[in-house]
Amino acid sequence: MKLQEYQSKRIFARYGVPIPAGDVASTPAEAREIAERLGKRVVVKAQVLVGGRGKAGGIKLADTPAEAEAVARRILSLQIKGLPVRKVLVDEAANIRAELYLGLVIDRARQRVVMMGSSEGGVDIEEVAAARPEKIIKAAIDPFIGLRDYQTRELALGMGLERELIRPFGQIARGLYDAFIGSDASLAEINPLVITGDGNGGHGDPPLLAVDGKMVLDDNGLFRHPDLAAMRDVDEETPEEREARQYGLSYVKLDGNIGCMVNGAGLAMATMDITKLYGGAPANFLDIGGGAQADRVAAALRIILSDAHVKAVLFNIFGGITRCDEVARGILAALEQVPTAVPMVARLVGTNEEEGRAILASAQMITASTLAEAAQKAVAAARGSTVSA
Amino acid sequence: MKLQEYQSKRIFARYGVPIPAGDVASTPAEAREIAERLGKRVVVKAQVLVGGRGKAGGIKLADTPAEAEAVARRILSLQIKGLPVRKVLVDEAANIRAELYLGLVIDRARQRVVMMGSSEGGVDIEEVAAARPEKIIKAAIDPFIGLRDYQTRELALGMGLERELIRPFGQIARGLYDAFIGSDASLAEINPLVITGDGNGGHGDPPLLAVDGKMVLDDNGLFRHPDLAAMRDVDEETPEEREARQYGLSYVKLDGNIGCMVNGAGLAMATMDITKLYGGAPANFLDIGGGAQADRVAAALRIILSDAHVKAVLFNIFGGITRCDEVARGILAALEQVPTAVPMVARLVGTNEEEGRAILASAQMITASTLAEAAQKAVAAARGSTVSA
Amino acid sequence: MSILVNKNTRLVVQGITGREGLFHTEQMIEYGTPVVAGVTPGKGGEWAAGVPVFDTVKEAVEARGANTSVIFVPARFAPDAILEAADAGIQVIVCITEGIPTLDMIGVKAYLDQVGARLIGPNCPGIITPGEAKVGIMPGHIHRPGPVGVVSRSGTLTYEVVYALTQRGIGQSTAVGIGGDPIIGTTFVDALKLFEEDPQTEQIVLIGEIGGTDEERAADYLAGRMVKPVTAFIAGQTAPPGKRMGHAGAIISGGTGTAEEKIKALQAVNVKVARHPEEIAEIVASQM
Amino acid sequence: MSILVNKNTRLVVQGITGREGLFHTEQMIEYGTPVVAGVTPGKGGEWAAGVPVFDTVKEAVEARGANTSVIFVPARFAPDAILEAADAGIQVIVCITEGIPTLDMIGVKAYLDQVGARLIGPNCPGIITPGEAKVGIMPGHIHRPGPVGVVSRSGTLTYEVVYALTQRGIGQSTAVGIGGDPIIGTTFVDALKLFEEDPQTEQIVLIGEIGGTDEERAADYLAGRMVKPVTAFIAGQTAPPGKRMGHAGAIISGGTGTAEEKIKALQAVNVKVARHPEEIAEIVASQM
Repeated sequence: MKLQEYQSKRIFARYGVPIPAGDVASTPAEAREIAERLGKRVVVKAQVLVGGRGKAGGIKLADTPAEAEAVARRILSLQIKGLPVRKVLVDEAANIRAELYLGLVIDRARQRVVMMGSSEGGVDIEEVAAARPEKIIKAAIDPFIGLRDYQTRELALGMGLERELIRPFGQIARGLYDAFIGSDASLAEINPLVITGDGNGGHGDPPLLAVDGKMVLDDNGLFRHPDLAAMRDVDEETPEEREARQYGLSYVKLDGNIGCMVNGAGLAMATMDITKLYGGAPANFLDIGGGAQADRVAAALRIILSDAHVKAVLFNIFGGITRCDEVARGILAALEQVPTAVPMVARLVGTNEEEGRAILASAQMITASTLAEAAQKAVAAARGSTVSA
Repeated sequence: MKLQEYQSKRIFARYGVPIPAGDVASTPAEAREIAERLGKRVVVKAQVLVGGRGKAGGIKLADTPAEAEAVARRILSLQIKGLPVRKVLVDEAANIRAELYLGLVIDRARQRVVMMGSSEGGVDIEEVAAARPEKIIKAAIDPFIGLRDYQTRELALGMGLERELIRPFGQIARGLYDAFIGSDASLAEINPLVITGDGNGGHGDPPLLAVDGKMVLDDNGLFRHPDLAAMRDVDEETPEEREARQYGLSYVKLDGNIGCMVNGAGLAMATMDITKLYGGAPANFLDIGGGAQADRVAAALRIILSDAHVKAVLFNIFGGITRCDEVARGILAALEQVPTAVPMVARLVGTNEEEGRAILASAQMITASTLAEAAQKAVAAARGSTVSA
Repeated sequence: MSILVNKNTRLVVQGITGREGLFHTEQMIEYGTPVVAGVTPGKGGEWAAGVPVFDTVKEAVEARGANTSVIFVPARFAPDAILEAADAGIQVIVCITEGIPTLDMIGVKAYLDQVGARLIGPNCPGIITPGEAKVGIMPGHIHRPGPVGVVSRSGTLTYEVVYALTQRGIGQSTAVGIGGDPIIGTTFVDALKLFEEDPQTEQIVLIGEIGGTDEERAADYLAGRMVKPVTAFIAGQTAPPGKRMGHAGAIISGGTGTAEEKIKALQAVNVKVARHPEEIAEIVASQM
Repeated sequence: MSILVNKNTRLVVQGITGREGLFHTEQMIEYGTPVVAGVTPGKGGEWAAGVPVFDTVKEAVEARGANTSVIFVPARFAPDAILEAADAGIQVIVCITEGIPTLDMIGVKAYLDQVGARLIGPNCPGIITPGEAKVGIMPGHIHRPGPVGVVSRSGTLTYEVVYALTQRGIGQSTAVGIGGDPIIGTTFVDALKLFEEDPQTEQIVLIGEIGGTDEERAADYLAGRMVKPVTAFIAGQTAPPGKRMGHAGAIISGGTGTAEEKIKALQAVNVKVARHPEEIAEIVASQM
């Protein structure tokens, strides 16, 4: 689950990471009030769960409350990568001397949480990693002894920080780590982590400030954090994805026109891939999971059919725990609720496959015995329906 | 640092371990008030940092507030193993069906915290360990993964607990462990852990209740726990031990008549031992520590001489970090403050030994070059002064 | 021969009295797996699916000589179940449970490495050595004994491949589902090592998917080392970046973990990569 | 030969700019110890006692090839210092610091066992190989090279014994203070193993004290195994139970850890136990 910038930064602040004074606004008027309260130059930032806000015009400075209001109005009317901007963060503009990067990720190969720091902050860290890997300093964190002070010192020195910044950097690194562990995160980033003013906090500012923040939480850990689970932003998901999640389905919308319903994530991806291999394009990833009951299957089909681009549906069920007859019943139930002319190809193999096929016999489905055959028939059906449309 | 029963139990309760309702009283009137407030049969328990309270008459039941007052008056007038009883704990009397033992210790050989449980509670666990070791079930706790639920289940089953008690036992075990770790303890014991009433909490009581509790804290961990450090009971120490602690000296009073001042704990023990080997008896253990300055040495000598039983003093200094001349200056300083006729034997070897001896030349000390010689001279001096007294 | 499980397996089922645990215990017994005990805290002394239930794994090991465990307990209790099995001396621990928090698994894996126990999964279908033991949830009847070792991050996709192999008359030495989570107990490299040492295994099928770099590390390991032919398939060529495709570990993030990279890495070390699942069986057959 | 430290030691002093660290660095250099670096966070780039100071041990290892560390930092920072040395690849870590919380040390020790680094101490005087390297706070001049290995839980008591040996003309291969805390990195058994394997060491002196069972485990280890004669002394025969005698680990608790038990255990495996420190040298001399 991705968190918005303002949510991420609030969590960081709870763990002692200094962030700019600021607040979140849903209307231009609110943005103005916040700017008035701050009484300083502010930055107004679109809160959307995609990258590239800056280039899309989603981040603007404002010298006065009136300007903040105007800027907020403009930003709140934007769509960034297809997502409407519903909130802006109005932060006190930082006095930026230099920009660093500090992040925590799960390193799957090392099976460790890894802290990464770079003196090249404020830009896409993946670009830095690709172009100048020596600029990224890493520290793998032992799960039992945790992040150690010497590791943050090594990071700070590796990043070339001045001596006076080593201690505040260490405190921020520890705060970020504690926030990561305490939230069951899978990603936590401060980018940029800003060296302020003349770098020693001469204006009463902290010498280092987390100007932008990003967190991704491990969905599997959310049961421990009801407060964080409540932060889920509906805008992160399409309505279909949200409905799918409520039914325990894994669903990702794609751009093609062949709807796929499969049991198992790997097989679902393979089914998408083979569709493409035979010249089609999958409309979605959809895993109905193991042992799916008829109602879940029906929900899955409704979601698939709600996509107007879908010109054919491909059912690929390899029965194991999942019983083919149960899936067939779910399909029939959905078709009763959502009558459709979209052609359907069914391939049911494994547990109770005979019963499943028998149930579907009434539904005028195209059948197939191998996956390759099923994919080819689905691609053909999608073309056919395109023609007949 | 040892904690009183009431302090230990309050800490346990903070970590979710059920304890009897009750409070601590310094006067019989306070005890009465607590009994009135509880409105039930109570038990009045002497709060002293030694074992064997029960046999010494330090634990009594009282059916009425008046009786509680009378009982408290009697207990508050006791001395138990030489320690005056200054406080009593007035607890609601528990409905006891059976008594268990549950404790946590540091197992030095395994280098682990070890949890021990026994169905034979309410008695000295060391006696159980000696007589019926199979009655003690142990679980070594990995420092990184901590106490696990399966370990507490294994303990409960090994102790023969009824099925319904496994879960409440597990919660208490976890609470005790969290209290132990959270307090930097070196010992935490519930003895007895009582199975109440009919064992399923039918009267609204918890099914298991920590009726007595004991904690010993790691002095080295107290810097993390100022709240716990403030619990130190002055009665734990003699005035001399307290003064010694304030000067950073390790001092333990003993029963003999030869005062010993040594640098280093092992050497101090060896010095005590050799005194005994040659027919004497050490009056104390005293380690002035490494690099002791004159004022610390002077305090050490004052403490030794404050014991009226001391008939001779043996200085055994092996200079390394500790400089013999500094020690000698401390001795002279103390002698100026506390003039004494007690004979003194000085053995100074190592760093600046010549200077040290020269400084002490004015003080009419008996000198020795080997430890054996020094001990023999001290024993003789103690005898001589006994004769002349 | 085979790897990890066989007819000498003495299986204890953790979470045997749960709905899934009970169903699959029956299935495993029906397949002929030597299931010797179950564990459900609080239900010791009962029986389930015809096997005795204990309160702890330790008791199951002591009373019934269990040497392998399969875990069906809910995600929030699964880390404890894995550690319990390891502390009881179980050497092969198969965790079917899906949804264990990643940070929990990092700690569990580090502890297992310390005590030297092997974990398969979590979030995996388990292990089957056809004709000997089925320790997991795969449909047993689609397998048959033979010379092909199968290792996969996926469940039903593996069944698909096994089914295609069996339909061509090609049996399997052992099929191992290593699981779809970011942190898993046994990686491709670990499984490849075991198959390389197993005399029964003549060919190996590796079924990967997007996310992580486990396939790339497998390719590094294979480079110039393996003597047995390896055929691979990577699912997720059409998966968009930044979206989790069902499995917690199936996500292209920061531009890494794409199917293209993995396919390239494997092809670079002479692994044949199939274009779709059924083609795997064709390639394997051509190499028999 | 010798054990643990010698002329190939390249020592880094952690906490070099503190009062104690600086004083003893000078003393160690004066003795001829190859001190190559110091570490004090925030003082990298400075010099102390004529050696370069770094911010991290890693830098000291990379820049100066340090292979051994001695730690003088305050108790609350010492666990971090030990772990830092281990993570930087230091193989022999000597921690002089007294007063580290026991629970911290349990974690530190478990981690060191995992990564395979050796710790001496904490709360110890260090190690000296006479004539080659002094890594600690013992007075160097009382030692001389020779055939006797000394291992002790104590500080000044060890000096006393070494002094008596040297006065009789008997030198030491290496003298190791393993420390007076309840949880220590290197035990008597560990040190005995090293001395047994060291060709220079012909006899061993073991100086124990009350508390714990390390001496009993040493006796178990010695039973029928050691070929070199061992002479022991146990301090604390007159210590009362339940009272901590200076060292955090020197306490008779629950009736165990008494000097009598330890002496009995050692005598049972033919270790000669001296009645007082100076007698050790007599016994050793008689066995030359």
